[in-house]
Amino acid sequence: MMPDLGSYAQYVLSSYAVSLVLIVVLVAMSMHRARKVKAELEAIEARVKRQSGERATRNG
Amino acid sequence: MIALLTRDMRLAVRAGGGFGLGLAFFLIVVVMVPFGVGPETALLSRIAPGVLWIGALLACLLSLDRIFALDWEDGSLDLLATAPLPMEAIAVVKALAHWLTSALPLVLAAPALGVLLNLPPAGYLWLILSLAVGTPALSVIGTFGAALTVGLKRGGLLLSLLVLPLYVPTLIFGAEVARRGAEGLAVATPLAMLAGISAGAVALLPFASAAVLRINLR
Amino acid sequence: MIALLTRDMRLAVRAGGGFGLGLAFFLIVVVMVPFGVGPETALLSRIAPGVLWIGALLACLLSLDRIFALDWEDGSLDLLATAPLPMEAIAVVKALAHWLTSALPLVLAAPALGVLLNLPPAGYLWLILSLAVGTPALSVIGTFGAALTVGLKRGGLLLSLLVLPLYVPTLIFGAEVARRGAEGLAVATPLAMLAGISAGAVALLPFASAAVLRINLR
Amino acid sequence: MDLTVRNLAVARGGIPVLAGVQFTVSPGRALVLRGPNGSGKTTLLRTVAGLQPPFEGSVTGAEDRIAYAAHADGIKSMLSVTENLSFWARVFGTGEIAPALAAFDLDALRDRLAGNLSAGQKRRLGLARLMVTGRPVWVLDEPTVSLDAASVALFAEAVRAHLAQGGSALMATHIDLGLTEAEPFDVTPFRARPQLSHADEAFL
Amino acid sequence: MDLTVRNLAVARGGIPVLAGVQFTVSPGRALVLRGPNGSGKTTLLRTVAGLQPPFEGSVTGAEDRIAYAAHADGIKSMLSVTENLSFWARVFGTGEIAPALAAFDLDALRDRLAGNLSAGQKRRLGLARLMVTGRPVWVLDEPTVSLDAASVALFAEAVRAHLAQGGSALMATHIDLGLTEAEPFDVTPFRARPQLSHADEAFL
Amino acid sequence: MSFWEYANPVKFIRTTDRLLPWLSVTAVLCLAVGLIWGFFFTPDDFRQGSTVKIIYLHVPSALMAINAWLMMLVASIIWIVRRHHVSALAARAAAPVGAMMTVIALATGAIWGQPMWGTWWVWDPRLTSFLILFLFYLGYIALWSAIEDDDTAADLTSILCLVGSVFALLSRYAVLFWNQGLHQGASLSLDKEENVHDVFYFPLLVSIAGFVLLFIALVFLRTQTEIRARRARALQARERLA
Ligand code: HEM
Ligand SMILES: Nc1ncnc2c1ncn2[C@@H]1O[C@H](COP(=O)(O)OP(=O)(O)OP(=O)(O)O)[C@@H](O)[C@H]1O
Ligand SMILES: Nc1ncnc2c1ncn2[C@@H]1O[C@H](COP(=O)(O)OP(=O)(O)OP(=O)(O)O)[C@@H](O)[C@H]1O
Ligand SMILES: [Mg+2]
Ligand SMILES: [Mg+2]
Repeated sequence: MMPDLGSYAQYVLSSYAVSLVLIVVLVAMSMHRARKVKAELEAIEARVKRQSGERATRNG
Repeated sequence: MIALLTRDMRLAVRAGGGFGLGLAFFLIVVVMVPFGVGPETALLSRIAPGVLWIGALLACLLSLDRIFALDWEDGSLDLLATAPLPMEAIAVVKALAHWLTSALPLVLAAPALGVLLNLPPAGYLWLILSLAVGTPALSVIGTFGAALTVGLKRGGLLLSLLVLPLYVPTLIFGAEVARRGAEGLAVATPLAMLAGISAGAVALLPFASAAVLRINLR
Repeated sequence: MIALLTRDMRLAVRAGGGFGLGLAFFLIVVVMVPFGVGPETALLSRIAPGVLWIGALLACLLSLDRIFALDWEDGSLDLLATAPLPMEAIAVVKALAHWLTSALPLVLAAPALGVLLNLPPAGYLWLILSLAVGTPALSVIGTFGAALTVGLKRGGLLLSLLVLPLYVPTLIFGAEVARRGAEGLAVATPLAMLAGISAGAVALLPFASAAVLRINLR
Repeated sequence: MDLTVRNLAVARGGIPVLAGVQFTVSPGRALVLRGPNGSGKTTLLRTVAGLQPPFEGSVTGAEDRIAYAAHADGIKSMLSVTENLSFWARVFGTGEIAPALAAFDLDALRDRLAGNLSAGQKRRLGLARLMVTGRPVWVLDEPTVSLDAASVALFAEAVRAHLAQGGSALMATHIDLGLTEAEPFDVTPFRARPQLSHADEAFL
Repeated sequence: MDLTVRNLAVARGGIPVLAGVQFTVSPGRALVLRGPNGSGKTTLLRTVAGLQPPFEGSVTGAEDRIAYAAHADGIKSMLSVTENLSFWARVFGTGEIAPALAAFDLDALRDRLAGNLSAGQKRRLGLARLMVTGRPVWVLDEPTVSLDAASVALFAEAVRAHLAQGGSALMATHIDLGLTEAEPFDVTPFRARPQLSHADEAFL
Repeated sequence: MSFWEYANPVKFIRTTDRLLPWLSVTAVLCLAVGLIWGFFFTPDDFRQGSTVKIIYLHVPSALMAINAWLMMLVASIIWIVRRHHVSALAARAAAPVGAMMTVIALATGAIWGQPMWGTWWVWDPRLTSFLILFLFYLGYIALWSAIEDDDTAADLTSILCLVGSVFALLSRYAVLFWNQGLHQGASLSLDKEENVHDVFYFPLLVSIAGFVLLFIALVFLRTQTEIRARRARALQARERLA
């Protein structure tokens, strides 16, 4: 399965490892923050909707 | 405009930020180099032009944050903005004051420090010339950076981070002139490039600085 | 004391003066050197340990002025002086906060920058070790300098002037360790000296800083 | 020429704090803004002085006619009192600083470094600057902070003289200035209804 | 324990500005310094707070008992209101910031960055700091600058509560604080006669 | 319907929400195919041996590092000229992605340099320009994060981006003048005689496509995040005001 990388194996493998790790980290960070912010926003939106609903019933 | 220039120069002298300090910093950086890299004369004289340029650049850099920050903190900048002076003029005068108080002394002192690093004799003329041509660019670029970071509390380090990459072309051509000069090679091309960069920066960047100042003040 | 430390770290991070910027400055100084002295690998790798030490020292230096100046300007320092904290504790905490936010990141990043300057492989360990041992001295000496110049408007440049000579012994031994390490020579003596300087500075200078602060506040 | 503010809304940190403000200050008149802390007086004055753009509405008659004095009064502590003043006099192209020094009783302090003044003396210097600008509209934010009674009287006198010469003044203050001819203007009724900046609204 | 000032002379820039000052502030009492601009109130307060040495005379009962508040109130604009307050609470080893927030009506502003407060709000935060120090003697330099009438009343209330708990206060101000129980103390009669510092006299 | 409709944040979120799954799936697919093909099923180069496999990471990331900056430049200009908030936020979102691409290019290049040139780093013009580009990214990100007010930050960073681009170009020429280096020329251009051999070429193209798609997907995602964060701030502000 593994191709014969010869004496350069460590270089090829490490560059693949480094790049993939960096990409995965960036993607993970982006997705994590995206989820967090989305959840926060939804919480706020729900609260705002509830409050404006309350205000409407109180006033109306 | 002249009023602003005189005031800035006077303040630089009074507040002890004037001619002396930048110079002293330059001196110290240059003196540190042999401590850091070891005392061999041949090695030092090879790196001398570069070290002198880098030292001058760092000394310039360190005095950038006072260009606008002090005026911002005590409210003078707001008052200047409502004064009958175009923002561009303010940017130009500030850059000029910086050049006169911080950069010009470096240019004049560089040869003396060249001696400390065994700069080859052929190098002195070109060192001074390259610094004289290059430092105006350093001042206007620095003013732009200072305008960008005005109002950020202690933007000093951020300022360096923003400004240093912008300094790269000036440094490369400037040091190249000095180095080639010291080695007795032809310097016409890099000198022309250096002059071009300087002229371009002086002509255009004040507008960018003024725009950025306006944004920061609002 | 812990309250002060946490506050200072938090401020360093918030005000954008934290870990990142000193590091970025270090990186940039190191990158500038080849532009100044030319790209030959052999030359660069010879001056690498010295350049790295000088770069780390300058990056430390640039963040010194925020140690006390901000607290002075907004009156916090007066208030801290009347608080139930000995002035010595304040000096120690300030130095520690400076070391954590400014110096430690430099130590950790130095090897990566060593690559850029082709530092010989044998040098990495000694570079890190010498920086780790030496930077505490830089922080306490710097705190002393910052205490000396607190209250002088924009004492930044003056501060550099006062502090740099005090940094010389640390620099000499530190760079010597790194250089000998890179060349594969024995490093025991300079390392011991460096450790001695560091230990002495950390043990004694806070008292000097506290005394100086008391004088400056009155 | 009148300073006219029409349907002005002003914002701080992107959020409007006052809206629908309307007033006119004619030559020879003074308007004193009143309102509790945080009601938006500083923000309003900065907008009128052109230091920040209006959120809505317009300010006319302000262009290049305003001398602004705020909490921070732009005094350089390393310059003497006369040097501070004559700098501003030169920037605004007027020559004479002697009347300003006299009006704020600064003659005895002429050569003192501004950094060595007491809080009230510093403020007097900041106010003296207004007189050397030669500008007709004074926009002042809490001008009498730190001033003792005698200095407040000097200030009132200076404003009165300025108004008599056809100038006008717009100021915010919490304490009584002893300026009987000034009309009060309470900003409290103009508190902006909860509203976001236009930029923020794009995100709703 | 009383705060006692005996035959005190204070100097600024090496030159004495006040001399022969005598007063005692007992627990439960407040003293309000009055005097024209430049008469030396700030200098006197700094000396009492131990920030500068007396020129002559002595201050007793001040050691580690003083909470000082000056023109600059040591507020970090990059920290929120609660962060600012709880920092000082921790430094002084007292835990509770809630009463201080309540007393100066800062609850609504808890999480606002201090840099985004209006001038008066900032000052309220500076004053709230006094309450978290737990110190018995408050030394205040023009505490009500920029405060509106309502906030001045809050401040007076806070001082009154502090006095009722056996604390004491020493403050300088130009305006009326509405603190009926405070004794006024005019510093004008104590203006120092022209005199050199002892150090200078050594050269005569 | 004009293109500028997408400058409306809501519209942008809605559209990208629909696109994102497809984009990310194809991105992952392309990356996987390109890299696996490149790693497992290409022969070694006769000069570079197996190290040639690094090309599938190095070249795409290097390309994207530059293109990300160009994208930020365009977005900045759009913000300055037309003041569409989404473009400012997109520029902000792209910066860390671009910086990461630069780091990947630098890292893979450095690792490649060790066997090929016997050193991790030489001050070759191409490499040096990349390092400078990285510094520009750092400055840009630092400035963004240092300013609180969103619009001010957008204004300042776009001007920095404009000025920075000019100076980045200047640096490129300066660096070329300063040192003629070792690095490979651009051999990807189709009209050149000496081109990379087909066996290497096709997986490389797939991998490049993967990086491009990944970049777009990430920028979309991050822009969405910025928009949402901004919207959350706006709602909170409105709540506080109410
Ligand atoms: C840190 C170091 C390096 C950096 C920053 C770097 C940067 C770049 C860049 C920007 C490109 C894209 C050029 C273009 O298509 O216009 C590129 C392509 C390339 N690089 Fe590097 N490089 C580095 C090290 C190396 C090393 C050590 C090698 C191998 C000896 C190498 C081999 C290549 C090859 C073969 C290409 C493809 C050239 C082409 O066909 O376009 N690079 N590199
Ligand atoms: N970023 C922000 N978000 C929300 N509100 C803010 C922000 N920055 C400032 N504010 C509020 O804007 C209001 C306007 O402040 P301004 O300084 O104009 O008040 P002022 O009338 O001058 O008060 P003072 O009398 O205390 O000086 C204040 O209530 C302040 O808290
Ligand atoms: N270097 C100096 N030489 C001479 N006099 C000085 C010097 N520095 C300050 N002074 C004077 O010392 C006096 C004391 O100032 P201080 O700040 O204590 O006054 P204050 O009573 O607090 O006034 P204010 O009500 O204006 O705040 C002032 O008259 C000031 O001008
Ligand atoms: Mg106000
Ligand atoms: Mg005072």
